Amino acid sequence: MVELVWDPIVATTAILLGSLVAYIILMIGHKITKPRLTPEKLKTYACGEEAKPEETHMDSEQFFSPIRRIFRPFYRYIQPAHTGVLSTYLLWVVVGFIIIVIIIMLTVR
Amino acid sequence: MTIIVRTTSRLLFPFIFLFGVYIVLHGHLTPGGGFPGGVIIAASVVMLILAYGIERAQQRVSILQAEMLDIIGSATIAVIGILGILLGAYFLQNVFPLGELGKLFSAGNLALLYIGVGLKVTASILLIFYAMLSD
Amino acid sequence: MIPQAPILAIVVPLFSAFLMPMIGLLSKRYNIDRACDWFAVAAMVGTLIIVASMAPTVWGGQIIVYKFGNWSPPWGINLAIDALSIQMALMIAGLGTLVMVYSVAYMQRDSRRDLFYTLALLVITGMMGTILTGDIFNFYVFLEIMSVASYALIAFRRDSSGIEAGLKYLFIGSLGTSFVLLSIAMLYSFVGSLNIADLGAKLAIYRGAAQPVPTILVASLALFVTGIMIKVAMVPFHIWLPDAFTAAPTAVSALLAGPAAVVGIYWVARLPYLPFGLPVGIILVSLGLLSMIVGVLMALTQRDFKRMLAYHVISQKGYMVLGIGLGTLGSVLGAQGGLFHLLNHSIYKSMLFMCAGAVLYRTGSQKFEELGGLGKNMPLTALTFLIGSLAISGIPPLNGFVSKYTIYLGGIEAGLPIVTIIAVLVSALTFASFFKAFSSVFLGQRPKHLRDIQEAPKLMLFPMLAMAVVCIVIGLFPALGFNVVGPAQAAAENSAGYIGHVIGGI
Amino acid sequence: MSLNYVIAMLLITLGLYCLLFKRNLIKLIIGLSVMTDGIHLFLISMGYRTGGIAPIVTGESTSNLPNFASRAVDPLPQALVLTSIVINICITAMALSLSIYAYRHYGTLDPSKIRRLSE
Amino acid sequence: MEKVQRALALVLVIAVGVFLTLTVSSIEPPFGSFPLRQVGTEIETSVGQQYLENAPQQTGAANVVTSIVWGYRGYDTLGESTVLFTAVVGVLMAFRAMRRNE
Repeated sequence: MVELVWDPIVATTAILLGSLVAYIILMIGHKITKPRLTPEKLKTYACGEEAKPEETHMDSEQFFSPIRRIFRPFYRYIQPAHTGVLSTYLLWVVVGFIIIVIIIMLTVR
Repeated sequence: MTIIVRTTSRLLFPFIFLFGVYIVLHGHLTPGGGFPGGVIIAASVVMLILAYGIERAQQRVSILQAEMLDIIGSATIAVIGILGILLGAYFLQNVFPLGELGKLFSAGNLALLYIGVGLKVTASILLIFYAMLSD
Repeated sequence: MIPQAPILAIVVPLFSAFLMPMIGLLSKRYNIDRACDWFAVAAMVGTLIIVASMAPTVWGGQIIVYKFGNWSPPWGINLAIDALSIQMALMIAGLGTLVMVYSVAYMQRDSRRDLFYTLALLVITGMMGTILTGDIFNFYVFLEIMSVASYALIAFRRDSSGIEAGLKYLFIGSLGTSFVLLSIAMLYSFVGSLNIADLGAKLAIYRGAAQPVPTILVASLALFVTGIMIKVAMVPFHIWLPDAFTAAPTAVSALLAGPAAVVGIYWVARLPYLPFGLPVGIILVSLGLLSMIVGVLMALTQRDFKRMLAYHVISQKGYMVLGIGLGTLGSVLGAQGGLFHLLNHSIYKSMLFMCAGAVLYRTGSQKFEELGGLGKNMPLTALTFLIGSLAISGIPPLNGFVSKYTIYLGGIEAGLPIVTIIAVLVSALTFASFFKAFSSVFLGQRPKHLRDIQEAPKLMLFPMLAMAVVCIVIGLFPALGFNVVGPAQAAAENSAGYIGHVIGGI
Repeated sequence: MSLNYVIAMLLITLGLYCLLFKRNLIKLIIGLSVMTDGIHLFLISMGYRTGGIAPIVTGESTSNLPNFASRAVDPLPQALVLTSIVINICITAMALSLSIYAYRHYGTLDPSKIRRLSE
Repeated sequence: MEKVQRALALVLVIAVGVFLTLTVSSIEPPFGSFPLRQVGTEIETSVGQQYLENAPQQTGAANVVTSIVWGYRGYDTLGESTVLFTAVVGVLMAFRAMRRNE
């Protein structure tokens, strides 16, 4: 049934062909504009200051700040709840147990 | 430790040891068996540790000897289990004669397995104590 | 089939573990450096051969029943091996072998490696025992073997974080296993039997709505589900997992993320049919959805390489539990997708942990801030990590897509399109977080102190590349996977056949 | 109302209380043990037969096995508890040795201060 | 925060205790009626009774518990001694000396 909807060989071939087409387009573009790579172009600038490689690393916690903004309640309440305290974690287990009991009571009757 | 504790423990040691051996050997007839018996044997050595310190106890049973005892106990269980495959049809099958109910030499492989477990439990408890004390 | 194969599959790793301290003593006496390492690998290869020899018989439609000591099932203990068990056993043995090969190189700087391999083989023994057994108390015993060995393995290096993670896992895991023990005690007090097939046969009268289900059965089911879910690490119970996987040596993380994930999911797949047979679909679907969302959102903001991977383990296990839950709500595709996703996830998640371990082994750091630009130094590691991250995000030509796609179809088939929408969104977020990881570690500017980093050792690269090849092959030919997963799913549902084989004689 | 069962469950609840409220790793381990002992009590007492004898063939019951079988208590839970006790000892040994190292690294046994790994 | 958490924990522990107590106090048949078990409307006999009847002849051990521990359920006990072995290896691992074969 799955094979009817999606054929992996055809899909892979299509993906590879697509990448080939993209590469050809890139090559044509290079032909037209003739990019010149100079050492200055590879350096990192910020406000006119040259930055060291160690300083250019992006902050991995704020990497996707829009996502953090969309799910703000999660990051404000759920993430700090992972406090690292063992007693809290054991409490969560008991909470989960009670929830499971209630769900089973409701569904099994 | 004081002289009273040392003397008492030295006098008591053979009796407690013998009691543990009795419990192990009569596991298929009376309450007990390899696990409690092994713990009692180990406790007799632990009593020596309490009275005389760990060096004196390790003169009787060294760490290497305890490890070897552990391996011998495991090997006993393994060999009896595999004998069940070789002489019978299934792992851990009782292939020895059952004997008369209530006698010491009865119950086939149960008594032998309990001896193996007794060795293993003795060695294990001693190793745990040695490891925790030597550090 | 090799004669006595069912018991040999458990006894070979077990007795190898018993022998390992002696081999450690001997290798020290005679100065043979790597004796323990290669003995462990040999034991795993032997286990793999034994398990593989059982597979054709089981896929032929037979259920192998092995009676210990020749006592017939309701009184003695028996092993019962159907297609579901054999899928899991093959995964454990195969992935376990690769992880052992990896740890030969990874653990070479540690002292007392004989103890490490003893514990690793005991974890394998415990996993084999839990999935092959047909007795519920025996399941508890082998679960404890696996748990105690993994507590020790997590704390193997005895640094502060390892000890802390081991302690946390110990307390939460022991609470879970005592819940399982209480559940078994309640079952025995109610039914008076411990054999899974016997329990299933006697509890079958509650399967319809004919009889009101007594409270003790509800309590027993709830305790059992809680205990299993702690091992699977679904969301309210997941907290031990990130700590443990971050702090453990990476070979242990790979062992726990790949093979050890199997045990929990096996029991989740078994649970709706045997031994209880009560409906648990709603719990599975809701816990699965919660884990998917929380896991991926937590992973997005991590600063630590292995911790990010650990949160993705939670998220991906959510997919599996969700698929199996959809299966109990009437979608065969969902259940097949869940089991297939377990197969795929175990492969690529072990591989990703191995990549993280290779980076940690060469650079000594697992923080994103301290890494960067390693693609030039470690091209093969970067390539395998790329393949793994594309597979985990469900990009088409790789295996992750196949199973995720099957789960999406299962959601639609079960009449819950909202589930499919959430699953697709979580998949996109997974891709985002792996994009961050790949760009932080392998792309970008390279800090000065990482100039002279070399490629990972060959023994580490071999299992990683082998798993990458398997990922691509399953992605291109998904029928290979469905041939394993289809019978497994059918066997899980066929509780009457299981009971008939075990109780009614072979 | 079966008092043995209720007491066993109260022991389990007491262990759970100890796990959630105590601020010392050793006390947490004690709580775990108490909890498991409650389960053991439950297991043992469910096999009780009113006026039962120990499941060991001795004395005159050697010649009268059917009478023995109709009077002895359930031997299976006793075997299960024997297994479970040893497992509990193993967990306790593991937990104690990890706690010793936790004390060396952190200088405290308070679980709320052992929290370098979080979020 | 701390107070809220402790109050919640107290409520939950009491809830778990009440739930478990109610569960076991409704077990039928009650404490002391060992071989009888009631599943649905059927009265079943517990497996333990079979052991009592058959174990002395089948295994030859006077102690029926022993005949279960190593006879009928010997594989469990093998697992049990494996757990003991695991714990010993775990403790040796935890207290291994750093200087030994570095």
